[in-house]
Amino acid sequence: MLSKIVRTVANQLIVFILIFGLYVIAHGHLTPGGGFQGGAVIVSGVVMLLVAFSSKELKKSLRERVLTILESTGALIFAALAFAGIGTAFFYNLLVDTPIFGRIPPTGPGPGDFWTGGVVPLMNFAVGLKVVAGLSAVVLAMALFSSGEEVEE
Amino acid sequence: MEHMPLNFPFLAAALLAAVSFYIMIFKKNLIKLIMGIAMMSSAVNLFLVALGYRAGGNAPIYTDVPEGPMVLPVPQALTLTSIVINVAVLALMLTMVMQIYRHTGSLDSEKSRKLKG
Amino acid sequence: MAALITQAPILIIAIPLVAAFLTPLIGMASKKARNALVIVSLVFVAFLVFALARDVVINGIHVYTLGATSPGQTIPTGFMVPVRIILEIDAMSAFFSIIWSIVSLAAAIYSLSHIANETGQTRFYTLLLLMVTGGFGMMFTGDLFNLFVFLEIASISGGALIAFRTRFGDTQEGGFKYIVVSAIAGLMVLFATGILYGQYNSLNIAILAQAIQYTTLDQIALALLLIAFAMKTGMVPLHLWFPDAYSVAPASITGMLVITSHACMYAAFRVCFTLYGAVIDAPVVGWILIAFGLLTMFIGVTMAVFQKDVMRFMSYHAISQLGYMWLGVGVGLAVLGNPGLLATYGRDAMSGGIFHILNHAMYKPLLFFTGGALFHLTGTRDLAKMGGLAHKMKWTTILYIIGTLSISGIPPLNGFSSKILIYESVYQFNPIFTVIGIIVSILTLASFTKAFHSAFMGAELPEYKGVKGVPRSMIVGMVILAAGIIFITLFPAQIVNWILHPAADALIDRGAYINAVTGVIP
Amino acid sequence: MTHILESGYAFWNPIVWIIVFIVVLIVVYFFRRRGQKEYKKDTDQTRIFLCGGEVPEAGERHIRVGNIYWGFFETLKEYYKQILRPHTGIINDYVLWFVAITAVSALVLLIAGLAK
Amino acid sequence: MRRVVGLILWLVLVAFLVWGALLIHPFGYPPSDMDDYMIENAQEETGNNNVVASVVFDYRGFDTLGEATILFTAVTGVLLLLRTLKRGEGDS
Repeated sequence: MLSKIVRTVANQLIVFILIFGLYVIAHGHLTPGGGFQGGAVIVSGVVMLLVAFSSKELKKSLRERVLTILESTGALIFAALAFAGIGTAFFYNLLVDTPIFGRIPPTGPGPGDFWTGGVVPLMNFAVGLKVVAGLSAVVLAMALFSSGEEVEE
Repeated sequence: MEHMPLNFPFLAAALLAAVSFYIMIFKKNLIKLIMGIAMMSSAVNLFLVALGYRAGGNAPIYTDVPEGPMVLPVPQALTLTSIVINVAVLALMLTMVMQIYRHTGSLDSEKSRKLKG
Repeated sequence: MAALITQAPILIIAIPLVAAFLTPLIGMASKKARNALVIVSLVFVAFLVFALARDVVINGIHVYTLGATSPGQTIPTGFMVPVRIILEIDAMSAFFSIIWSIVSLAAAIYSLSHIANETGQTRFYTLLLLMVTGGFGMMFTGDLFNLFVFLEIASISGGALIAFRTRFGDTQEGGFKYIVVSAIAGLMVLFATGILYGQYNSLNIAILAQAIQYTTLDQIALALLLIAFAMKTGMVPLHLWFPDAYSVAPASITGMLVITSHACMYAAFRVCFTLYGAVIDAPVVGWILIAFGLLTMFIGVTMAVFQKDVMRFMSYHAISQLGYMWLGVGVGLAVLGNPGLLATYGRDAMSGGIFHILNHAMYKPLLFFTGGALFHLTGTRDLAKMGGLAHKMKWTTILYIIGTLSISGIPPLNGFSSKILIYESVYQFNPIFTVIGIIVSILTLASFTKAFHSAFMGAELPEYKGVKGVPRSMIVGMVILAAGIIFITLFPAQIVNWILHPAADALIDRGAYINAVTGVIP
Repeated sequence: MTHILESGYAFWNPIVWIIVFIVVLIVVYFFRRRGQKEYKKDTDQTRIFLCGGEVPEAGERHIRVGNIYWGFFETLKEYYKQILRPHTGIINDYVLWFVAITAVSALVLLIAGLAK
Repeated sequence: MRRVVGLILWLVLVAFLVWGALLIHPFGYPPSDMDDYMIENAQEETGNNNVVASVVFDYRGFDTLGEATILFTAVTGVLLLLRTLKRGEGDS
C-alpha cells in the first residue's frame, strides 16, 4: 500500500490505460497490435494497481474464480470461431462477404475500414479477454503467494 | 539501406545466444539461469525478425502505407507466437523457483537439489 | 462416416483442447461431470484415432489444410508452395497416435483414484487434456513451426503436472529441471526452423524436404534438431534430467511422459528420414544413432540395477529400453542408401525398433502404474522400506509380473517378439550389438527380480498391516495396458503386417509424403 | 495373413510356444503327483526351521533391497564410481552436456560433409 | 576442470553460431515466394489491411490457437502450483 498520491494517480491513470488497451485490441486488424498486445497493455494497468494498492486490497475486487471463468470463456470463443468454419475447413474465415465485419477493403494502400477482416477482429477480442484474465490471474497469484496470502484453489 | 557485408543483426543474435549459453552453463543461481533462458529466447526472436527484413521495407500493413516494398509478414507472426510462448514458460519457471525457495531456502542449483545419482 | 474421417485429423486435436477449455467451468459445478467429460472425450478420441489409422493404412496418407476452401486443397490455386498449415497423417503418425490414445485413456482412468485425495484436481485434469492435445499435435502436424508449438504445449503441461504434489520439495525440483530442459530444446528447434525458413522460405516439412540441399547451414540445423529431440527423449548422455523428472511425478503422468518422449522420438525420425531423407549422410547419422543407442541401453540398465527408489529405478529402465529403439532405427538408417541390405535386414531392424516402441508404450506405463500403486499404499518410493506387499495387492502383483516378464523379453510375452526382430536383424549388421542387447536384457531381468523381491515378497511387514488395497480404477487403468500386452503377445505377426511394416515403409518412402502435399501422383 | 513372425532367418509363433508350455506343465504335474503324501498343514512341518533357534520377526526376516546383489556392486565398484560422477543433479551440468553433444555432433556432420 | 572443458565446448558452439550467422542470406534480401503471395492476396482472401494480423489469425491461425493454449496452460499451471494446501497436508 503506497502513499495517497500514488493511489489517486493510479486511480485516474487506469482509465486511460484501459482505453488505450481496448483501442489496440479493437484495431488489431488495421494497425499494429492485436489481442495479445492490447491485453498486455491492460495487464500492465493491473500491475500498476497491484503496486499502488496491496495484493490484499486487489484480491477483494479481482476474484481468481471470476478470472478463471473469463479466461476459459475467451479460449472457448476463440475455439468456437475456429470451429465455425469446419463446414469447409477448420479455421476457414467464413465471415468474409457477410454483413458483420465482412467488407473487402480496396486492394493496395488506403485508409482502414473498421468493418473488415471477417473473424479476425472477433478472434482479437476473444484473445484479448483471455490474455487479460489469464495474466492478471498469474500476477495476482504470484503477489499473493509471495506475501503469504491465501491463493484460491 | 546498403547491402551489409557482415550480417550484423544475425551476428548480434548469435552472440546473444552465446552469452545466454555461458550464463546457463556457469551461473549457479537459478534466477540467473532463468535470465539466460530469457536472453536465449530474445536471441531467437531477434533472429526470426531479422530473417524477414527486406531492404527499405515498410511494415506489412496497408493502412496508409507509403509506397515501397514490404517486409515479410510470416517471421513477424512467428516472433509474436514465440514471444507469448516464452512468457508462458518464464511464468511457470519462476513459479517453480518460488516453490523451490520455499522448500529449500536456497536458490543455488547445488545447494537446493535433492535428486541426484 | 466419410465426412467424419475427412475431419478426423483436426477433431482428434481439437476435441481434447475444447474439453480442456470446458473442464474448469464444469469442474466448478460438479466433480462427477468433470471426470465424465474427461473420460468420454478421451474415449471418443480413441475411437476416432482407430478409424483414422485404419483408413490411413488402407487408403494412404491423409492431408488436412487448415483454413483452405477445402481440406484437400494443400496449395492455393495458381501457386506452387502451400501457404497454410497442413496436417499430414501417414502410417507412422497413425501408429504413434494409436499408442498415445490408449495410454492417455488408461492414465486418465488411473488418475481418478490415484489423485483422489489431493487438491487442485480440476486443474490437474485440464492440464492432462492439454498434454493429450500437445502429443496428438506433434504426431499429426506437417509444419515445422507448428511442431514446435505443440512440443511446447506438451512440455509446459507436463512440467506443471510433474510438480503437481507441491507439498514435496523434490517435485518442484524435478518439474523445474524438466521445464528448463524443454525450454532449451524448444528454442533450439525454433533456431533450426528459422535457419531452414531463411534458406527456403517455407515451413512445410514436405516442401522443405523437396527443396533441401544439405548446405553447411542445413548440417547445423540437423545437429540442432536431432540433439534437441534426442535430449527430450532422454538419450544418454542427455538423460540426466529424465529420472529426476519421472520419479517425482504422479504415476499416471509418468506413464504419459513416456509417450511424450516417444513423440519426440517420432519427430527425430521425421527429421532424419523425411526432412533430410534425400540428402542426409545416412551412414554417419545412422552410426551416431547406433552409438548413442548402445550407450543408452548399457548405462541406463547399469544405473537401474543400482537404484533404490522404485520410480527412479523404472525411469532408468525406460532409458535403457529407448536404446533398443535407437539401435533398431539407427541400423535401418545406416543402410538406407543401400536397397539390397535394406531389403535383407534394414526394414526388419526398423520394424523391430518401432515394434519395441509399441511394446514399451504398453509395459512401461504399466510398470510405472504399479510403482504408483506401491506409493499409494506405502506413502514412500523407497524400496528399502517396502516388503511383503503381495499380501495386500494381489492384482498389482500379477500385473507387475506380466510387465516384468514382458520388459525383460521372456517368451512368449510381447517384449520377446520385438527383441528377437531387433537381435536377428542387427546380428546381420554387426553381431556385437546383439550380444550387448542380450546382456542388457539379462541385467533388466535381474534388476526387476531384485525389485520384485524387495517390494512384494517376504512375510507381511507389521507397518503395512492396516493399509487398504489398491482402489478399483487404478486396477482398471493397469488392466487396460495389460490387455494390450496380452493382445500383442498373441498376435505379433498380424500387428507387424498390419501397422508396423506400413510405418517403416512410410519412413523409408519419403516420396509419398512429399507427393501428398505437392499433389503429384506417383 | 500368417500367424508366424518372420524375422531375419528365424520365426516366432507364440501359439505353438504356449501349447508346448502347457504340455510341459502337465508333465510336471504328473511328476509332482508321485511325490510324498504325508504332508499336513498347520503342523511343525510348515514352521520355519532356523537351526533350532527362534525365528525373528517379519521385519527383520525380510531381506531389504540394500543387501541384494551385494557382490555384484562390490565387484563393479570402480565402474559405478566412474558412472556416478556425471550424475550430479546440477541443472547447469545438464545444459553443459547438451552444448557438448550438439557441438560434437555438428563437428562430426560437418567433417563428414566435407569428406564427401 | 569442468570450467575448462565447458569453455572449450562453448567456444566450439559459438563458432558454429557465428559461422551460421555469416552464411545466411545477406541481411535485407531474403527469398520470399510464400510471403509475397500473402502480401499480394491477404486483402482479398481475408479482408485484412494488416497482413500480419491475417497471417496470425488466418493463414497460420492454428499456431495462434496453440499459442493461446500455451498461455492457458501456463496460467493453469501457475495457479495449480501456487494453490494453498488443505489442512493435514503440510510440508513433509
